[in-house]
Amino acid sequence: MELLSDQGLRLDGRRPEELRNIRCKLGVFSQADGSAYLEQGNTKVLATVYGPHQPRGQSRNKAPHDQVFVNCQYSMAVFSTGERKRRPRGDRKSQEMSIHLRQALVAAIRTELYPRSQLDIFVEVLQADGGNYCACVNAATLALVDAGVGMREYAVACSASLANGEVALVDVSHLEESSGGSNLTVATLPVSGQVALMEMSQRFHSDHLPKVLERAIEGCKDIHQILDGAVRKHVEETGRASGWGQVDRAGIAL
Amino acid sequence: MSPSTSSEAVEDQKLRPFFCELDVLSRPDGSAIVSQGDTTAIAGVYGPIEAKPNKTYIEKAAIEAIYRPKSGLPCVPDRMSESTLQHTFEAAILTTAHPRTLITISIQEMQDSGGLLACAINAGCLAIMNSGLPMRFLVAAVNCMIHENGDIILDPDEKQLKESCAVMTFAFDNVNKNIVSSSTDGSFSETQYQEAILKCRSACDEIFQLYRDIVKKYAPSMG
Amino acid sequence: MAGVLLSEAEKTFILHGVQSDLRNDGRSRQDYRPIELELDIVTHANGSARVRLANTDVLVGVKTEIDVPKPEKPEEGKVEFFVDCSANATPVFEGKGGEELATEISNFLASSFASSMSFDLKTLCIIKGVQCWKLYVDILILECGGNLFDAVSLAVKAALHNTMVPRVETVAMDGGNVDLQLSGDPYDCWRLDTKNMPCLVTLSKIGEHFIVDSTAEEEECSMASLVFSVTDGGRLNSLCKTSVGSLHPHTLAEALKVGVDVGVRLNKALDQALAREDRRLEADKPERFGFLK
Amino acid sequence: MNNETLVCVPGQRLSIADKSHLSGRGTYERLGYIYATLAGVVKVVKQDKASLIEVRSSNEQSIVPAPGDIVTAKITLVKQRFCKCIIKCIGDTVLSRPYRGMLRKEDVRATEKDKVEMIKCFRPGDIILARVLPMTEVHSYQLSTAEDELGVVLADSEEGMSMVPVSWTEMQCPKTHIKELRKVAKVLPERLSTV
Amino acid sequence: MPSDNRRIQGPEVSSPYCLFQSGNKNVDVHSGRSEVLSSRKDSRKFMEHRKIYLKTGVVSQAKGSAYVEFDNTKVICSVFDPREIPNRIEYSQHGELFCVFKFAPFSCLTRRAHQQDAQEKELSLCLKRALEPAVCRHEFPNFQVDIYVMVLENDGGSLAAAITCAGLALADAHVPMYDLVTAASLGVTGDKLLMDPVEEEESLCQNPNKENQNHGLITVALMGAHTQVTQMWQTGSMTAACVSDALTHLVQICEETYPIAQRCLVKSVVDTISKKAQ
Amino acid sequence: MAAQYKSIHPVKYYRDFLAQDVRPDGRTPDKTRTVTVNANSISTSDGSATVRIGNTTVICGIKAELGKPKADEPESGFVVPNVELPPLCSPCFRPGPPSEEAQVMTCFVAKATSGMVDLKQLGISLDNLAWVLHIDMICLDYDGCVQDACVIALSTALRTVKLPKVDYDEDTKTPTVHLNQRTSVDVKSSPVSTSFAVFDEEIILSDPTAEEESLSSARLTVVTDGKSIFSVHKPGGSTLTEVQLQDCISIAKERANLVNEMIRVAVGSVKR
Repeated sequence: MELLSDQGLRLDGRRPEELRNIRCKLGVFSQADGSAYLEQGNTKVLATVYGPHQPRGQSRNKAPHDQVFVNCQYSMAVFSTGERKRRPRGDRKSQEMSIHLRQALVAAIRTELYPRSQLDIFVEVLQADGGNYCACVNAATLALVDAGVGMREYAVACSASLANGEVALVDVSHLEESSGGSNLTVATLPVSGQVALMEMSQRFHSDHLPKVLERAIEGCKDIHQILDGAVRKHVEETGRASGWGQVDRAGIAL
Repeated sequence: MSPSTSSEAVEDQKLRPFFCELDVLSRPDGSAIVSQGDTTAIAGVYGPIEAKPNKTYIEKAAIEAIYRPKSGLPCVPDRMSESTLQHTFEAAILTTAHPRTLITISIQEMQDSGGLLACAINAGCLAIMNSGLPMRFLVAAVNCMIHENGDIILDPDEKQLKESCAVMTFAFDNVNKNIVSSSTDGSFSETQYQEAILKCRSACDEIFQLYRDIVKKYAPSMG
Repeated sequence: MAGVLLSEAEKTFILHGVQSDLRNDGRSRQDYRPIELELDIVTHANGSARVRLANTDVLVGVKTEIDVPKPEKPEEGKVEFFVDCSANATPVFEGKGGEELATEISNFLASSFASSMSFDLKTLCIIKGVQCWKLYVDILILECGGNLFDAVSLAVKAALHNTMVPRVETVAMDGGNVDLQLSGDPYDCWRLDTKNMPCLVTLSKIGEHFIVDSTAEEEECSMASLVFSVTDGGRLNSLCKTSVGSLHPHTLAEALKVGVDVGVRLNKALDQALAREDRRLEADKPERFGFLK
Repeated sequence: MNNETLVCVPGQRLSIADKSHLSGRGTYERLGYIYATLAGVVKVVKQDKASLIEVRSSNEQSIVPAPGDIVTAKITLVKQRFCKCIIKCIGDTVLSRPYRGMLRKEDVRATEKDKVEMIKCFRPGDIILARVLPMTEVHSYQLSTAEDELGVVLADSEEGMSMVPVSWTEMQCPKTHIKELRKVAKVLPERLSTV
Repeated sequence: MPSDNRRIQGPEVSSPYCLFQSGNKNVDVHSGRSEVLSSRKDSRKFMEHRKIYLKTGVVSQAKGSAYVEFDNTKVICSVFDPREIPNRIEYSQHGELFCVFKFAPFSCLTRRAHQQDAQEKELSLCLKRALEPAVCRHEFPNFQVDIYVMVLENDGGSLAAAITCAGLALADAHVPMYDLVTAASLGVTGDKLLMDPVEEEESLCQNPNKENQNHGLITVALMGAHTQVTQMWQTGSMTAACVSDALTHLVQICEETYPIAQRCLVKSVVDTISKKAQ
Repeated sequence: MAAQYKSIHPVKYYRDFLAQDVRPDGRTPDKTRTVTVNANSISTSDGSATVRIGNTTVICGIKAELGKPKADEPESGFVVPNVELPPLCSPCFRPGPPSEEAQVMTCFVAKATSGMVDLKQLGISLDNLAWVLHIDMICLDYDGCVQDACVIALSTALRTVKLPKVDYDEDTKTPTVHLNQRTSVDVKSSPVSTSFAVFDEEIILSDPTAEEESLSSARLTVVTDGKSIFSVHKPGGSTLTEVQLQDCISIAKERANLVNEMIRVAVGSVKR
């Protein structure tokens, strides 16, 4: 399948350097210390943060004495994919995702601020349409901000791939992911320009790699702008009073 | 390293050629590979190490045997071999010398063409010797079968086993030559059983002699 | 849910509130908290619904699959309820922590829908003894703010209402081999009959009174709670005591009346809300809110 | 069996609860009456003004150690600061499922607490009598031997012989006459007959 | 599904032979209905419970145990000393009950798997909830009492039998209890109520044949001395009036079986005392 | 008070008794416990038996099902024996997959009883259909020698099995079962297992209880029908001389004859 038409448009009509539509909201849940919901195209992700709190269960022994123990869990709703998943978590892919998530977030969190404690970050993919990892990192960052956890800066992730052997595409959708070609996922700290995690699904020719990487990092910077805007708006709004009110649509009243 | 051999000819009353090498693995505290004919097993001994709280005995070491089949996961019959191995080694090792610890003996099947349990016991015993753990006695195991015509054949190979009506494995200690373990398959009479014990006992002397040769050979390197 | 710790004084305060029919959030004993409902928000599912009952948040997706019927029930399709307690709700649910609660809810749902009068599995049959539809009703619990059972059942009924089962045609049938053909039009679907499907009502006994829709704090104070599965017509499909504590038979009989009464009203309210939501979705490009609202 | 033995089962109403009838072990009070919680025999214990209604279980009761109980325990592990043990009996009740216990250095003796050396007080395998302290951790009982009657009651020497106490800090092997150090319990005559 | 390498395995697929019966191939569940509506196969009255046989102290290794027979329904239960609750750090005021309800593989018409299935998990929970109110749980904080129930043969009413059995086993283990628990089940089909239905009647009660017909099963557990319902579990579909009617009948039957349980326990106490006296 | 001493020093407690040549339960070292056999106790199974050896109780139920034969043995059926040691039988077991001990026991019982049924008589249609006998032995009370009880229960239960007649239609590939025409399974041998425990490396205790098993230094199980021996299983432990072995074998043979007679009576008493 051609990933890029002659007109230079992608399968979903985007230009190569164009991100999917990102919509997000902070503070969707009230019981968690921090929570966020993020849509990146059709990929929809929820993230919650609990803590920092006293280490619980088995992580009591794992918790280091000089920094916070960051505990991540990646989970997918069984109906999130085209084919129904048998288990929401516990499979190899999910466990790998949890570890990668942790790596990217630990780089951004000021772990030294909360020694001998634990921070739980749970992400739940409600709908998967490519770039699940990126959406999760971005949502988790927002949830951390919402929880008021001290961070060096945002951790932002973005993916990129190569079309027609030359053009780098940013923010790869599921259709593009599955129609061959290699994908590059990168989690960055965009302000300082550091890369926290980089992963490739297949090999890239070394000539193409810098180009693709650059496109992904550019994407991260763009996403950073969007997230930052959302955070500012949220902070403004929470200044006003809010409750669980606002029941205007389809509310059931007994 | 040249392997030690027994007689070349495989006759009914002779054991198959016995090869052995010690110190074949670098990670365990003691290890041995033993092949009897084509049957080969490799054994490694770890320990004594700290035992998990629920497996600790106050007055003795806990012995754990792990048996790994050639391929796949261990299944029900393998658990039975494992239990025989564990209790045999538990009798052989002087467990009271290392109280509250755990000693693990891991045995990997390499090839089974008859008499694997005997081969595994012998490999395990040599590996324990190699690890330098104090022992009550040595054990040597011999496999034999009862042919359809009633003959008793020592250490049969795969081909001979097809004509067997019963297979037995015995392990003896080297102090009193008493029976440490006995494991049988198929049906037989009491006299056949006694005859088999006698034959295997005399054959085990040969194995103890081989043990001695091996130790002699490795003695300089063991320091 | 998430580690509610109440002192004795706080418990007494809640108890007194219930006694004087003025609970600490201003409701009376038989009032529900506001409920938000949105249909069709998961595109990968054949039907979906999200229900937010104050702080309790439940997302349900229904997926259909073609399967072989059970040999002892060749004329019936299959339904499977799967509950996933997401760690998002409370860290206790991390890993396998929520499994016990999940099995309790899914088992109760299964027995609530077991009667053929509520959900006739024969409608899911494609070819008797050969092929049938299997419905996976997957429930994702995202936040627990009390009264989980009721919220889950509302979401399940709404999602089943929203479910579109594709029409299939059987083509060749020679030598026992069956070829199924899905209709070419993705909108050529039929809907399930949800009229007699039940809703769950949980009654919690605090002091001498029963209350509906208890908050997490109130659940802590409750000595005994009962879950009723009530249909539109006021029939009981299932009933179970779900907490520690025992009840006198008279109290139980009284609770029965209250439960059925509330259940009928809840079903009515849900039906109205579903109709409203259906009208909204029929519009040209209905807005999807999801969690952005 | 004599006629005075009154057998009861859980939930059985035993008597009215008032000033002269008090609810004792194995019973509870509900709405002005005393009921049994155990299957066993009713015992009425006369106190100065009232009678205490108790139920004695016909067999070993299912109990867990409570603070203040005297327990019999076996030492499993001796460390510098504490030793671990498993509790085998609570009072006279033999447990079929033992519980874990811990004895800290500070609780070994009542005097000169800071001079205690654990290894000079206990060895793995020793049988001790100890008192249960209030629970601080969920799964481990804190024990104390800081009383004259508490400490090691049975110990084997290196030879495997049962040793005889010779002083409050020493026990002697009857075979080799080697003395070993222990925190010895002053066994009361009545207890002596029990173990 | 990963294969179970801890058991000896048969072929991957094997099916019960009852499915391929000759003759009446589709056994109609409703065929027996008209018969049931007039009289029951075992010639019991509609409100009559089957004969109950109770025995305590059947498992020598357990702290307490009991065996219950409702004619062909046979249930055994054992109870063990309190033990530490695994993976628990918080201090809990009340001890817990850990119930496992299991059908033996050969106990039902079709073979049951070795692993606990969803139904068994549900019944375990029901059992736990039925027993909790009766046990003085504050007497063993932070600990759990293990209760294992195995149904050896299921001919209806296995949950009720299990609750009665477990209640007795707890008392036999000398776990402090507020009261004994007895339970009974009842089947509803149309306007007929069947006390203590057998397996065949149970399956009849689960399948309605006409619209708007009451059908289903109810199990009630009762603490007899205080007339407190500790568990009520209903399935099927019926009107509230029908449920409360059934409740009245069930409470009455539970009250009738209560003395049987008491007698059984008294006998076991007397036996132990006289054995000790010897 | 004896209970406390026993709890603290079980080995010494036993030594004191055995010095008087008697065991705590009143038996002499070579005495076995009473065996009771009850056939066909479970009506939902195709064959069943309950066996008690002293306190030890094992219930065995056989469920027959239909399955496809293995490709390399197209004419044979299956016998699937499994021993279960559920947590209810002893405080030593936890719920979950079978413990190591249960697996070893399953394997032992399977080996000891492997010759009892000719698998070929369980075949129905070549390569298409065969009987699968699921034999589940559940221990209800674990007080030593569970494997012996399992073998006896299996042997008894197998003799009560009545399989219905099955016709297999090759064309439609469907079997038809005739429930009222039933035949017994032909059982070829009658093995009986007897276990021994070695205490303090010298005293042999016949038919040990669970406590004696746990204190023993070695264990031995002999499976015989009174004439032939099917297994002499001694998995390690302290050593035995041949004379000691022979003594055990003769005790086992004597007991086998006795038990087989009991099985015959129990099976015979089942109403037909």
